[in-house]
Amino acid sequence: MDNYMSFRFKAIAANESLARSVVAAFCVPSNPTLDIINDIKTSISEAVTNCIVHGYGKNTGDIMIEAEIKDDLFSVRVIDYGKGILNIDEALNDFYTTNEEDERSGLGFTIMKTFMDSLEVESVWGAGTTVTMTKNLNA
Amino acid sequence: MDNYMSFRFKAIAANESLARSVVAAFCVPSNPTLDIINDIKTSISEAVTNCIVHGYGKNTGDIMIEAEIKDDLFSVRVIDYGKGILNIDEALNDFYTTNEEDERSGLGFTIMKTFMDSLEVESVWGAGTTVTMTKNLNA
Amino acid sequence: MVVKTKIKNNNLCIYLEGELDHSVATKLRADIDDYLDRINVRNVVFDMEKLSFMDSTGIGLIMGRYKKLKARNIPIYITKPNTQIDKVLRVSGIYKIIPQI
Amino acid sequence: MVVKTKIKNNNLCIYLEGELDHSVATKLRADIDDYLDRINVRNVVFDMEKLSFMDSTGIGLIMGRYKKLKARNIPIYITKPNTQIDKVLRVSGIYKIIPQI
Ligand SMILES: Nc1ncnc2c1ncn2[C@@H]1O[C@H](COP(=O)(O)OP(=O)(O)O)[C@@H](O)[C@H]1O
Ligand SMILES: Nc1ncnc2c1ncn2[C@@H]1O[C@H](COP(=O)(O)OP(=O)(O)O)[C@@H](O)[C@H]1O
Repeated sequence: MDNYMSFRFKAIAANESLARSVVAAFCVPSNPTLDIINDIKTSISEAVTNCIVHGYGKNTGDIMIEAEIKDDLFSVRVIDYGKGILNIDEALNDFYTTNEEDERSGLGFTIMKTFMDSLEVESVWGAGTTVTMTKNLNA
Repeated sequence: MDNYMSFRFKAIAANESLARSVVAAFCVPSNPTLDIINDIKTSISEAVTNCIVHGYGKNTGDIMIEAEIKDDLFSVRVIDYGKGILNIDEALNDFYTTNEEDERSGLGFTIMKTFMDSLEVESVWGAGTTVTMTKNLNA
Repeated sequence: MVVKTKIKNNNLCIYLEGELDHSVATKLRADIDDYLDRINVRNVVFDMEKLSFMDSTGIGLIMGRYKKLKARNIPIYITKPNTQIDKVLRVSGIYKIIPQI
Repeated sequence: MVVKTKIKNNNLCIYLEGELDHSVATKLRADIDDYLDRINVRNVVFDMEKLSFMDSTGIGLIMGRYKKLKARNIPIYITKPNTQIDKVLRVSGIYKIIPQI
Protein backbone atom coordinates (compact mmCIF):
# COMPACT_ATOMS: atom_id res chain seq x y z
CA MET A 1 0.00 0.00 0.00
CA ASP A 2 1.57 3.31 -1.09
CA ASN A 3 1.50 5.89 1.64
CA TYR A 4 3.09 9.13 2.83
CA MET A 5 3.26 11.27 5.93
CA SER A 6 5.09 14.22 7.35
CA PHE A 7 5.71 14.68 11.02
CA ARG A 8 6.96 17.93 12.53
CA PHE A 9 7.81 18.27 16.22
CA LYS A 10 9.76 20.15 18.84
CA ALA A 11 13.48 19.34 18.86
CA ILE A 12 13.73 18.02 22.40
CA ALA A 13 15.33 14.80 23.58
CA ALA A 14 12.03 13.49 24.93
CA ASN A 15 10.73 13.32 21.33
CA GLU A 16 13.44 10.89 20.16
CA SER A 17 11.39 7.86 21.13
CA LEU A 18 8.22 9.46 19.74
CA ALA A 19 9.93 9.86 16.36
CA ARG A 20 11.04 6.22 16.39
CA SER A 21 7.52 5.04 17.25
CA VAL A 22 5.82 7.16 14.62
CA VAL A 23 8.10 5.99 11.83
CA ALA A 24 7.82 2.36 12.94
CA ALA A 25 4.00 2.60 13.06
CA PHE A 26 4.08 4.09 9.56
CA CYS A 27 6.08 1.13 8.20
CA VAL A 28 4.34 -1.74 10.02
CA PRO A 29 1.36 -2.10 7.59
CA SER A 30 3.85 -3.05 4.85
CA ASN A 31 4.72 -6.08 6.95
CA PRO A 32 8.50 -5.74 7.16
CA THR A 33 10.50 -8.12 9.37
CA LEU A 34 11.27 -7.02 12.91
CA ASP A 35 14.93 -6.68 11.89
CA ILE A 36 14.03 -4.20 9.17
CA ILE A 37 11.82 -2.20 11.54
CA ASN A 38 14.67 -2.13 14.05
CA ASP A 39 17.18 -0.96 11.44
CA ILE A 40 14.82 1.89 10.57
CA LYS A 41 14.11 2.79 14.21
CA THR A 42 17.82 2.88 14.99
CA SER A 43 18.60 5.06 11.96
CA ILE A 44 15.76 7.49 12.76
CA SER A 45 17.05 7.68 16.32
CA GLU A 46 20.52 8.61 15.05
CA ALA A 47 19.25 11.22 12.61
CA VAL A 48 16.85 12.86 15.08
CA THR A 49 19.44 12.87 17.86
CA ASN A 50 21.87 14.61 15.50
CA CYS A 51 19.32 17.36 14.81
CA ILE A 52 18.87 17.94 18.54
CA VAL A 53 22.50 17.60 19.65
CA HIS A 54 24.37 19.10 16.70
CA GLY A 55 21.78 20.98 14.65
CA TYR A 56 20.23 22.93 17.53
CA GLY A 57 22.53 22.34 20.51
CA LYS A 58 21.45 24.83 23.18
CA ASN A 59 18.88 26.40 20.81
CA THR A 60 15.38 25.17 20.09
CA GLY A 61 13.61 24.57 16.82
CA ASP A 62 11.60 22.03 14.86
CA ILE A 63 12.45 18.71 13.29
CA MET A 64 10.56 17.54 10.22
CA ILE A 65 10.32 13.90 9.15
CA GLU A 66 8.93 13.31 5.67
CA ALA A 67 8.35 9.68 4.79
CA GLU A 68 6.95 7.76 1.87
CA ILE A 69 6.31 4.14 0.95
CA LYS A 70 6.11 3.28 -2.73
CA ASP A 71 6.18 -0.30 -4.00
CA ASP A 72 7.73 -1.46 -0.70
CA LEU A 73 10.47 1.17 -0.91
CA PHE A 74 10.56 3.28 2.23
CA SER A 75 12.20 6.68 1.90
CA VAL A 76 12.55 9.23 4.64
CA ARG A 77 13.99 12.71 5.07
CA VAL A 78 14.96 14.00 8.50
CA ILE A 79 15.29 17.77 8.38
CA ASP A 80 16.46 20.41 10.84
CA TYR A 81 16.75 24.16 10.42
CA GLY A 82 19.76 24.50 12.70
CA LYS A 83 23.51 25.02 12.44
CA GLY A 84 24.28 22.94 9.37
CA ILE A 85 27.42 20.95 8.55
CA LEU A 86 30.48 22.66 7.03
CA ASN A 87 32.31 19.59 5.77
CA ILE A 88 29.95 16.70 5.07
CA ASP A 89 32.67 14.28 3.88
CA GLU A 90 34.47 14.68 7.17
CA ALA A 91 31.22 14.34 9.17
CA LEU A 92 30.49 11.02 7.46
CA ASN A 93 33.76 9.46 8.65
CA ASP A 94 33.54 6.67 11.24
CA PHE A 95 34.25 7.99 14.76
CA TYR A 96 34.28 11.62 13.64
CA THR A 97 32.46 13.79 16.16
CA THR A 98 32.50 17.46 17.11
CA ASN A 99 31.05 16.64 20.50
CA GLU A 100 33.56 14.45 22.30
CA GLU A 101 32.88 16.10 25.69
CA ASP A 102 29.33 14.70 25.57
CA GLU A 103 30.74 11.23 24.83
CA ARG A 104 29.21 11.12 21.33
CA SER A 105 30.73 8.12 19.54
CA GLY A 106 30.96 9.58 16.05
CA LEU A 107 29.09 6.52 14.76
CA GLY A 108 25.66 7.98 13.98
CA PHE A 109 26.23 8.29 10.24
CA THR A 110 28.08 4.95 10.21
CA ILE A 111 25.01 3.25 11.65
CA MET A 112 22.63 5.00 9.22
CA LYS A 113 24.88 3.97 6.30
CA THR A 114 25.10 0.35 7.48
CA PHE A 115 21.47 -0.12 8.54
CA MET A 116 19.75 1.55 5.58
CA ASP A 117 20.02 0.86 1.84
CA SER A 118 21.06 4.42 1.04
CA LEU A 119 22.06 7.61 2.87
CA GLU A 120 22.42 11.10 1.51
CA VAL A 121 23.30 14.24 3.49
CA GLU A 122 22.65 17.78 2.32
CA SER A 123 23.37 20.82 4.44
CA VAL A 124 23.52 24.57 4.23
CA TRP A 125 25.83 26.11 6.80
CA GLY A 126 23.70 28.22 9.12
CA ALA A 127 20.41 27.02 7.64
CA GLY A 128 20.09 23.32 8.44
CA THR A 129 20.62 19.75 7.39
CA THR A 130 18.58 17.17 5.47
CA VAL A 131 19.37 13.48 5.80
CA THR A 132 17.68 11.25 3.21
CA MET A 133 17.58 7.49 3.66
CA THR A 134 15.87 4.63 1.87
CA LYS A 135 15.22 0.99 2.68
CA ASN A 136 13.38 -1.80 0.97
CA LEU A 137 10.73 -3.03 3.40
CA ASN A 138 10.50 -6.49 1.90
CA ALA A 139 14.03 -7.31 0.80
CA MET B 1 6.66 18.83 29.68
CA ASP B 2 5.26 21.25 27.09
CA ASN B 3 5.37 19.86 23.60
CA TYR B 4 3.89 20.20 20.13
CA MET B 5 3.72 18.26 16.89
CA SER B 6 1.97 18.28 13.57
CA PHE B 7 1.27 15.16 11.57
CA ARG B 8 0.11 15.21 7.97
CA PHE B 9 -0.82 12.03 6.12
CA LYS B 10 -2.76 10.51 3.24
CA ALA B 11 -6.51 10.31 3.88
CA ILE B 12 -6.90 6.54 3.60
CA ALA B 13 -8.66 4.18 5.98
CA ALA B 14 -5.43 2.29 6.69
CA ASN B 15 -4.06 5.43 8.39
CA GLU B 16 -6.82 5.60 11.01
CA SER B 17 -4.93 3.34 13.41
CA LEU B 18 -1.66 5.17 12.61
CA ALA B 19 -3.27 8.47 13.61
CA ARG B 20 -4.52 6.96 16.87
CA SER B 21 -1.07 5.55 17.69
CA VAL B 22 0.77 8.77 16.90
CA VAL B 23 -1.48 10.91 19.08
CA ALA B 24 -1.36 8.36 21.91
CA ALA B 25 2.45 8.21 21.73
CA PHE B 26 2.53 12.00 21.86
CA CYS B 27 0.43 12.09 25.06
CA VAL B 28 2.04 9.17 26.95
CA PRO B 29 5.05 11.10 28.34
CA SER B 30 2.58 13.30 30.29
CA ASN B 31 1.54 10.15 32.16
CA PRO B 32 -2.23 10.26 31.66
CA THR B 33 -4.35 7.34 32.86
CA LEU B 34 -5.17 4.62 30.36
CA ASP B 35 -8.81 5.81 30.38
CA ILE B 36 -7.73 9.29 29.30
CA ILE B 37 -5.51 7.89 26.55
CA ASN B 38 -8.41 5.74 25.34
CA ASP B 39 -10.81 8.70 25.32
CA ILE B 40 -8.31 10.59 23.16
CA LYS B 41 -7.67 7.64 20.83
CA THR B 42 -11.39 7.11 20.33
CA SER B 43 -12.02 10.79 19.60
CA ILE B 44 -9.10 10.97 17.14
CA SER B 45 -10.46 7.87 15.44
CA GLU B 46 -13.87 9.55 15.04
CA ALA B 47 -12.44 12.81 13.72
CA VAL B 48 -10.03 11.15 11.27
CA THR B 49 -12.69 8.73 10.02
CA ASN B 50 -14.98 11.70 9.37
CA CYS B 51 -12.31 13.39 7.23
CA ILE B 52 -11.95 10.21 5.15
CA VAL B 53 -15.62 9.20 4.91
CA HIS B 54 -17.34 12.59 4.74
CA GLY B 55 -14.64 15.15 3.94
CA TYR B 56 -13.08 13.28 1.00
CA GLY B 57 -15.47 10.41 0.24
CA LYS B 58 -14.35 8.99 -3.10
CA ASN B 59 -11.68 11.69 -3.48
CA THR B 60 -8.21 11.69 -1.98
CA GLY B 61 -6.38 14.33 0.00
CA ASP B 62 -4.43 14.98 3.15
CA ILE B 63 -5.36 15.06 6.80
CA MET B 64 -3.44 17.28 9.21
CA ILE B 65 -3.31 16.71 12.96
CA GLU B 66 -1.86 19.57 14.99
CA ALA B 67 -1.41 18.84 18.67
CA GLU B 68 0.00 20.64 21.65
CA ILE B 69 0.50 19.94 25.34
CA LYS B 70 0.78 22.91 27.69
CA ASP B 71 0.60 22.55 31.47
CA ASP B 72 -1.08 19.16 31.10
CA LEU B 73 -3.72 20.54 28.74
CA PHE B 74 -3.81 18.58 25.50
CA SER B 75 -5.29 20.36 22.50
CA VAL B 76 -5.60 18.94 19.03
CA ARG B 77 -6.92 20.07 15.67
CA VAL B 78 -7.92 17.54 13.02
CA ILE B 79 -8.11 19.23 9.64
CA ASP B 80 -9.23 18.14 6.18
CA TYR B 81 -9.38 20.10 2.95
CA GLY B 82 -12.45 18.31 1.62
CA LYS B 83 -16.12 18.92 1.15
CA GLY B 84 -16.92 20.86 4.32
CA ILE B 85 -20.12 20.90 6.40
CA LEU B 86 -23.06 23.11 5.40
CA ASN B 87 -24.98 23.04 8.67
CA ILE B 88 -22.72 22.38 11.64
CA ASP B 89 -25.49 22.54 14.27
CA GLU B 90 -27.35 19.81 12.46
CA ALA B 91 -24.18 17.72 12.05
CA LEU B 92 -23.55 17.86 15.78
CA ASN B 93 -26.90 16.24 16.64
CA ASP B 94 -26.85 12.72 18.07
CA PHE B 95 -27.60 10.10 15.39
CA TYR B 96 -27.46 12.65 12.55
CA THR B 97 -25.62 11.19 9.57
CA THR B 98 -25.55 11.86 5.84
CA ASN B 99 -24.22 8.40 5.20
CA GLU B 100 -26.85 5.93 6.38
CA GLU B 101 -26.19 3.53 3.47
CA ASP B 102 -22.69 2.90 4.89
CA GLU B 103 -24.21 2.19 8.31
CA ARG B 104 -22.63 5.25 9.92
CA SER B 105 -24.20 5.68 13.34
CA GLY B 106 -24.29 9.47 13.48
CA LEU B 107 -22.49 9.29 16.84
CA GLY B 108 -19.01 10.48 15.91
CA PHE B 109 -19.46 14.01 17.21
CA THR B 110 -21.44 12.71 20.19
CA ILE B 111 -18.46 10.59 21.21
CA MET B 112 -15.97 13.42 20.70
CA LYS B 113 -18.17 15.73 22.81
CA THR B 114 -18.56 13.15 25.58
CA PHE B 115 -14.99 11.86 25.66
CA MET B 116 -13.14 15.17 25.43
CA ASP B 117 -13.34 18.30 27.62
CA SER B 118 -14.22 20.54 24.69
CA LEU B 119 -15.14 20.25 21.01
CA GLU B 120 -15.32 22.97 18.39
CA VAL B 121 -16.12 22.50 14.70
CA GLU B 122 -15.30 25.03 11.99
CA SER B 123 -15.97 24.41 8.33
CA VAL B 124 -15.96 26.17 4.99
CA TRP B 125 -18.28 24.56 2.47
CA GLY B 126 -16.12 23.25 -0.35
CA ALA B 127 -12.87 23.98 1.45
CA GLY B 128 -12.70 21.68 4.46
CA THR B 129 -13.33 21.16 8.13
CA THR B 130 -11.34 21.74 11.32
CA VAL B 131 -12.28 19.94 14.53
CA THR B 132 -10.62 21.29 17.68
CA MET B 133 -10.68 19.30 20.90
CA THR B 134 -9.03 19.68 24.30
CA LYS B 135 -8.55 17.40 27.26
CA ASN B 136 -6.79 17.72 30.57
CA LEU B 137 -4.23 14.90 30.72
CA ASN B 138 -4.11 14.80 34.50
CA ALA B 139 -7.63 15.60 35.61
CA MET C 1 -9.35 -7.79 11.94
CA VAL C 2 -10.09 -11.44 12.65
CA VAL C 3 -13.55 -12.90 13.22
CA LYS C 4 -14.31 -16.40 14.44
CA THR C 5 -17.66 -18.06 15.06
CA LYS C 6 -19.00 -20.96 17.11
CA ILE C 7 -22.47 -22.47 17.39
CA LYS C 8 -23.48 -24.15 20.66
CA ASN C 9 -27.03 -25.18 21.66
CA ASN C 10 -28.44 -23.23 18.74
CA ASN C 11 -26.71 -20.03 19.89
CA LEU C 12 -24.24 -18.33 17.54
CA CYS C 13 -21.24 -16.65 19.07
CA ILE C 14 -19.26 -14.19 16.92
CA TYR C 15 -15.80 -13.56 18.34
CA LEU C 16 -14.35 -10.18 17.30
CA GLU C 17 -10.57 -9.79 17.48
CA GLY C 18 -8.28 -6.79 17.00
CA GLU C 19 -9.41 -3.24 16.23
CA LEU C 20 -12.83 -2.44 14.81
CA ASP C 21 -12.72 0.84 12.93
CA HIS C 22 -13.85 2.11 9.53
CA SER C 23 -10.83 0.56 7.79
CA VAL C 24 -12.09 -2.98 8.44
CA ALA C 25 -15.86 -2.40 8.56
CA THR C 26 -16.84 -3.16 4.95
CA LYS C 27 -15.13 -6.52 4.84
CA LEU C 28 -16.21 -7.44 8.35
CA ARG C 29 -19.84 -6.65 7.58
CA ALA C 30 -19.74 -8.72 4.40
CA ASP C 31 -18.15 -11.66 6.20
CA ILE C 32 -20.68 -11.61 9.02
CA ASP C 33 -23.71 -11.15 6.74
CA ASP C 34 -22.54 -13.87 4.40
CA TYR C 35 -22.40 -16.19 7.38
CA LEU C 36 -25.69 -15.07 8.97
CA ASP C 37 -27.54 -15.54 5.68
CA ARG C 38 -26.56 -19.18 5.57
CA ILE C 39 -27.53 -20.27 9.07
CA ASN C 40 -30.47 -20.29 11.42
CA VAL C 41 -29.97 -19.88 15.15
CA ARG C 42 -31.89 -18.80 18.21
CA ASN C 43 -29.57 -16.07 19.55
CA VAL C 44 -26.51 -14.20 18.34
CA VAL C 45 -23.80 -13.05 20.77
CA PHE C 46 -20.96 -10.68 19.90
CA ASP C 47 -18.03 -11.74 22.07
CA MET C 48 -15.63 -8.80 22.44
CA GLU C 49 -13.10 -10.30 24.82
CA LYS C 50 -10.32 -10.05 22.21
CA LEU C 51 -11.46 -6.79 20.64
CA SER C 52 -8.92 -4.18 21.72
CA PHE C 53 -10.50 -1.07 20.21
CA MET C 54 -13.81 0.02 18.73
CA ASP C 55 -15.20 3.40 17.70
CA SER C 56 -18.66 4.48 16.48
CA THR C 57 -18.15 2.48 13.28
CA GLY C 58 -18.70 -0.56 15.46
CA ILE C 59 -22.00 0.86 16.72
CA GLY C 60 -23.18 1.23 13.13
CA LEU C 61 -22.09 -2.30 12.35
CA ILE C 62 -23.81 -3.87 15.37
CA MET C 63 -26.97 -1.81 14.79
CA GLY C 64 -27.03 -2.99 11.17
CA ARG C 65 -26.86 -6.65 12.21
CA TYR C 66 -29.49 -5.98 14.89
CA LYS C 67 -31.93 -4.70 12.27
CA LYS C 68 -31.30 -7.60 9.91
CA LEU C 69 -31.74 -10.18 12.65
CA LYS C 70 -34.74 -8.48 14.21
CA ALA C 71 -36.58 -9.05 10.92
CA ARG C 72 -35.87 -12.74 11.48
CA ASN C 73 -36.82 -12.53 15.16
CA ILE C 74 -33.32 -13.37 16.36
CA PRO C 75 -32.22 -11.32 19.38
CA ILE C 76 -28.58 -10.27 19.74
CA TYR C 77 -26.34 -9.71 22.76
CA ILE C 78 -22.94 -8.27 23.56
CA THR C 79 -20.43 -9.83 25.94
CA LYS C 80 -17.03 -8.94 27.44
CA PRO C 81 -16.33 -5.46 26.01
CA ASN C 82 -13.22 -3.80 27.51
CA THR C 83 -13.49 -0.45 29.32
CA GLN C 84 -12.91 1.68 26.20
CA ILE C 85 -15.48 -0.24 24.14
CA ASP C 86 -17.99 -0.37 26.99
CA LYS C 87 -17.82 3.42 27.19
CA VAL C 88 -18.53 3.75 23.46
CA LEU C 89 -21.43 1.29 23.78
CA ARG C 90 -22.88 3.13 26.77
CA VAL C 91 -22.71 6.55 25.11
CA SER C 92 -24.51 5.12 22.08
CA GLY C 93 -27.45 3.88 24.16
CA ILE C 94 -27.24 0.56 22.34
CA TYR C 95 -27.54 -1.49 25.54
CA LYS C 96 -31.23 -0.55 25.66
CA ILE C 97 -31.92 -2.82 22.68
CA ILE C 98 -28.85 -5.07 22.71
CA PRO C 99 -28.21 -6.19 26.29
CA GLN C 100 -24.79 -6.98 27.64
CA ILE C 101 -24.61 -10.49 29.09
CA MET D 1 15.38 4.36 31.98
CA VAL D 2 15.97 2.18 35.02
CA VAL D 3 19.35 0.91 36.18
CA LYS D 4 19.94 -1.69 38.90
CA THR D 5 23.20 -3.09 40.21
CA LYS D 6 24.37 -6.20 42.01
CA ILE D 7 27.78 -7.22 43.36
CA LYS D 8 28.63 -10.92 43.56
CA ASN D 9 32.10 -12.40 44.16
CA ASN D 10 33.66 -9.00 43.66
CA ASN D 11 32.03 -8.62 40.21
CA LEU D 12 29.70 -5.70 39.60
CA CYS D 13 26.74 -6.28 37.34
CA ILE D 14 24.93 -3.21 35.95
CA TYR D 15 21.44 -4.10 34.71
CA LEU D 16 20.16 -1.70 32.04
CA GLU D 17 16.40 -1.55 31.51
CA GLY D 18 14.25 0.25 28.92
CA GLU D 19 15.54 2.36 26.04
CA LEU D 20 19.03 3.85 26.00
CA ASP D 21 19.09 6.94 23.81
CA HIS D 22 20.36 10.51 24.12
CA SER D 23 17.32 11.54 26.18
CA VAL D 24 18.42 9.44 29.15
CA ALA D 25 22.20 9.43 28.67
CA THR D 26 23.24 12.35 30.88
CA LYS D 27 21.40 11.11 33.95
CA LEU D 28 22.36 7.49 33.34
CA ARG D 29 26.02 8.38 33.03
CA ALA D 30 25.91 10.43 36.24
CA ASP D 31 24.16 7.61 38.12
CA ILE D 32 26.64 4.98 36.96
CA ASP D 33 29.73 7.12 37.57
CA ASP D 34 28.51 8.15 40.99
CA TYR D 35 28.20 4.48 41.86
CA LEU D 36 31.48 3.38 40.26
CA ASP D 37 33.40 6.10 42.11
CA ARG D 38 32.28 4.71 45.44
CA ILE D 39 33.11 1.05 45.01
CA ASN D 40 36.00 -1.21 44.12
CA VAL D 41 35.40 -4.42 42.17
CA ARG D 42 37.31 -6.81 39.93
CA ASN D 43 35.07 -6.79 36.85
CA VAL D 44 32.11 -4.80 35.57
CA VAL D 45 29.41 -6.42 33.45
CA PHE D 46 26.69 -4.52 31.57
CA ASP D 47 23.65 -6.82 31.55
CA MET D 48 21.36 -5.84 28.66
CA GLU D 49 18.71 -8.53 28.98
CA LYS D 50 16.01 -5.95 29.76
CA LEU D 51 17.34 -3.21 27.48
CA SER D 52 14.87 -2.99 24.59
CA PHE D 53 16.60 -0.39 22.44
CA MET D 54 20.01 1.28 22.14
CA ASP D 55 21.56 3.58 19.55
CA SER D 56 25.07 5.00 19.18
CA THR D 57 24.55 7.09 22.30
CA GLY D 58 24.93 3.80 24.17
CA ILE D 59 28.25 3.13 22.44
CA GLY D 60 29.54 6.50 23.65
CA LEU D 61 28.33 5.78 27.15
CA ILE D 62 29.92 2.32 27.36
CA MET D 63 33.17 3.58 25.81
CA GLY D 64 33.26 6.36 28.39
CA ARG D 65 32.92 3.89 31.28
CA TYR D 66 35.51 1.63 29.61
CA LYS D 67 38.06 4.46 29.62
CA LYS D 68 37.38 5.42 33.23
CA LEU D 69 37.63 1.83 34.44
CA LYS D 70 40.67 1.01 32.30
CA ALA D 71 42.55 3.69 34.26
CA ARG D 72 41.69 1.67 37.38
CA ASN D 73 42.57 -1.62 35.66
CA ILE D 74 39.00 -2.95 35.84
CA PRO D 75 37.90 -4.77 32.66
CA ILE D 76 34.32 -4.50 31.46
CA TYR D 77 32.01 -6.92 29.65
CA ILE D 78 28.66 -6.93 27.90
CA THR D 79 26.05 -9.64 28.25
CA LYS D 80 22.64 -10.49 26.74
CA PRO D 81 22.12 -7.72 24.15
CA ASN D 82 19.05 -8.26 21.95
CA THR D 83 19.40 -8.51 18.15
CA GLN D 84 18.99 -4.78 17.50
CA ILE D 85 21.52 -3.81 20.17
CA ASP D 86 23.96 -6.55 19.15
CA LYS D 87 23.93 -5.13 15.63
CA VAL D 88 24.74 -1.63 16.91
CA LEU D 89 27.54 -3.07 19.08
CA ARG D 90 28.97 -5.09 16.21
CA VAL D 91 28.99 -2.14 13.78
CA SER D 92 30.80 -0.06 16.40
CA GLY D 93 33.65 -2.57 16.73
CA ILE D 94 33.35 -2.30 20.51
CA TYR D 95 33.49 -6.07 21.04
CA LYS D 96 37.23 -5.93 20.24
CA ILE D 97 37.88 -4.22 23.57
CA ILE D 98 34.72 -5.06 25.51
CA PRO D 99 33.94 -8.75 25.02
CA GLN D 100 30.46 -10.18 25.07
CA ILE D 101 30.10 -12.94 27.66
N1 LIG E 1 21.90 17.56 11.92
C1 LIG E 1 23.17 17.98 12.09
N2 LIG E 1 23.47 19.30 12.21
C2 LIG E 1 24.74 19.72 12.37
N3 LIG E 1 25.81 18.89 12.42
C3 LIG E 1 25.60 17.56 12.30
C4 LIG E 1 24.28 17.03 12.13
N4 LIG E 1 24.38 15.70 12.03
C5 LIG E 1 25.68 15.40 12.14
N5 LIG E 1 26.43 16.51 12.29
C6 LIG E 1 27.92 16.59 12.42
O1 LIG E 1 28.47 15.36 11.97
C7 LIG E 1 29.25 14.75 13.01
C8 LIG E 1 29.17 13.24 12.92
O2 LIG E 1 27.84 12.79 13.20
P1 LIG E 1 27.59 11.28 13.69
O3 LIG E 1 28.31 10.35 12.77
O4 LIG E 1 26.13 11.10 13.83
O5 LIG E 1 28.33 11.18 15.10
P2 LIG E 1 27.97 11.85 16.52
O6 LIG E 1 26.53 12.25 16.53
O7 LIG E 1 28.27 10.76 17.49
O8 LIG E 1 28.87 13.04 16.67
C9 LIG E 1 28.69 15.34 14.29
O9 LIG E 1 29.63 15.28 15.36
C10 LIG E 1 28.38 16.78 13.86
O10 LIG E 1 29.54 17.57 13.83
N1 LIG F 1 -14.82 16.16 8.19
C1 LIG F 1 -16.09 16.24 7.73
N2 LIG F 1 -16.32 16.70 6.47
C2 LIG F 1 -17.59 16.79 5.98
N3 LIG F 1 -18.69 16.43 6.69
C3 LIG F 1 -18.52 15.98 7.95
C4 LIG F 1 -17.25 15.86 8.53
N4 LIG F 1 -17.39 15.38 9.78
C5 LIG F 1 -18.70 15.22 9.97
N5 LIG F 1 -19.40 15.57 8.88
C6 LIG F 1 -20.89 15.57 8.72
O1 LIG F 1 -21.45 15.49 10.02
C7 LIG F 1 -22.28 14.31 10.12
C8 LIG F 1 -22.27 13.76 11.52
O2 LIG F 1 -20.98 13.27 11.85
P1 LIG F 1 -20.79 12.18 13.00
O3 LIG F 1 -21.50 12.65 14.21
O4 LIG F 1 -19.34 11.92 13.15
O5 LIG F 1 -21.55 10.89 12.48
P2 LIG F 1 -21.21 9.86 11.30
O6 LIG F 1 -19.76 9.95 10.95
O7 LIG F 1 -21.58 8.54 11.84
O8 LIG F 1 -22.08 10.26 10.13
C9 LIG F 1 -21.76 13.38 9.04
O9 LIG F 1 -22.70 12.44 8.63
C10 LIG F 1 -21.37 14.35 7.94
O10 LIG F 1 -22.49 14.77 7.18
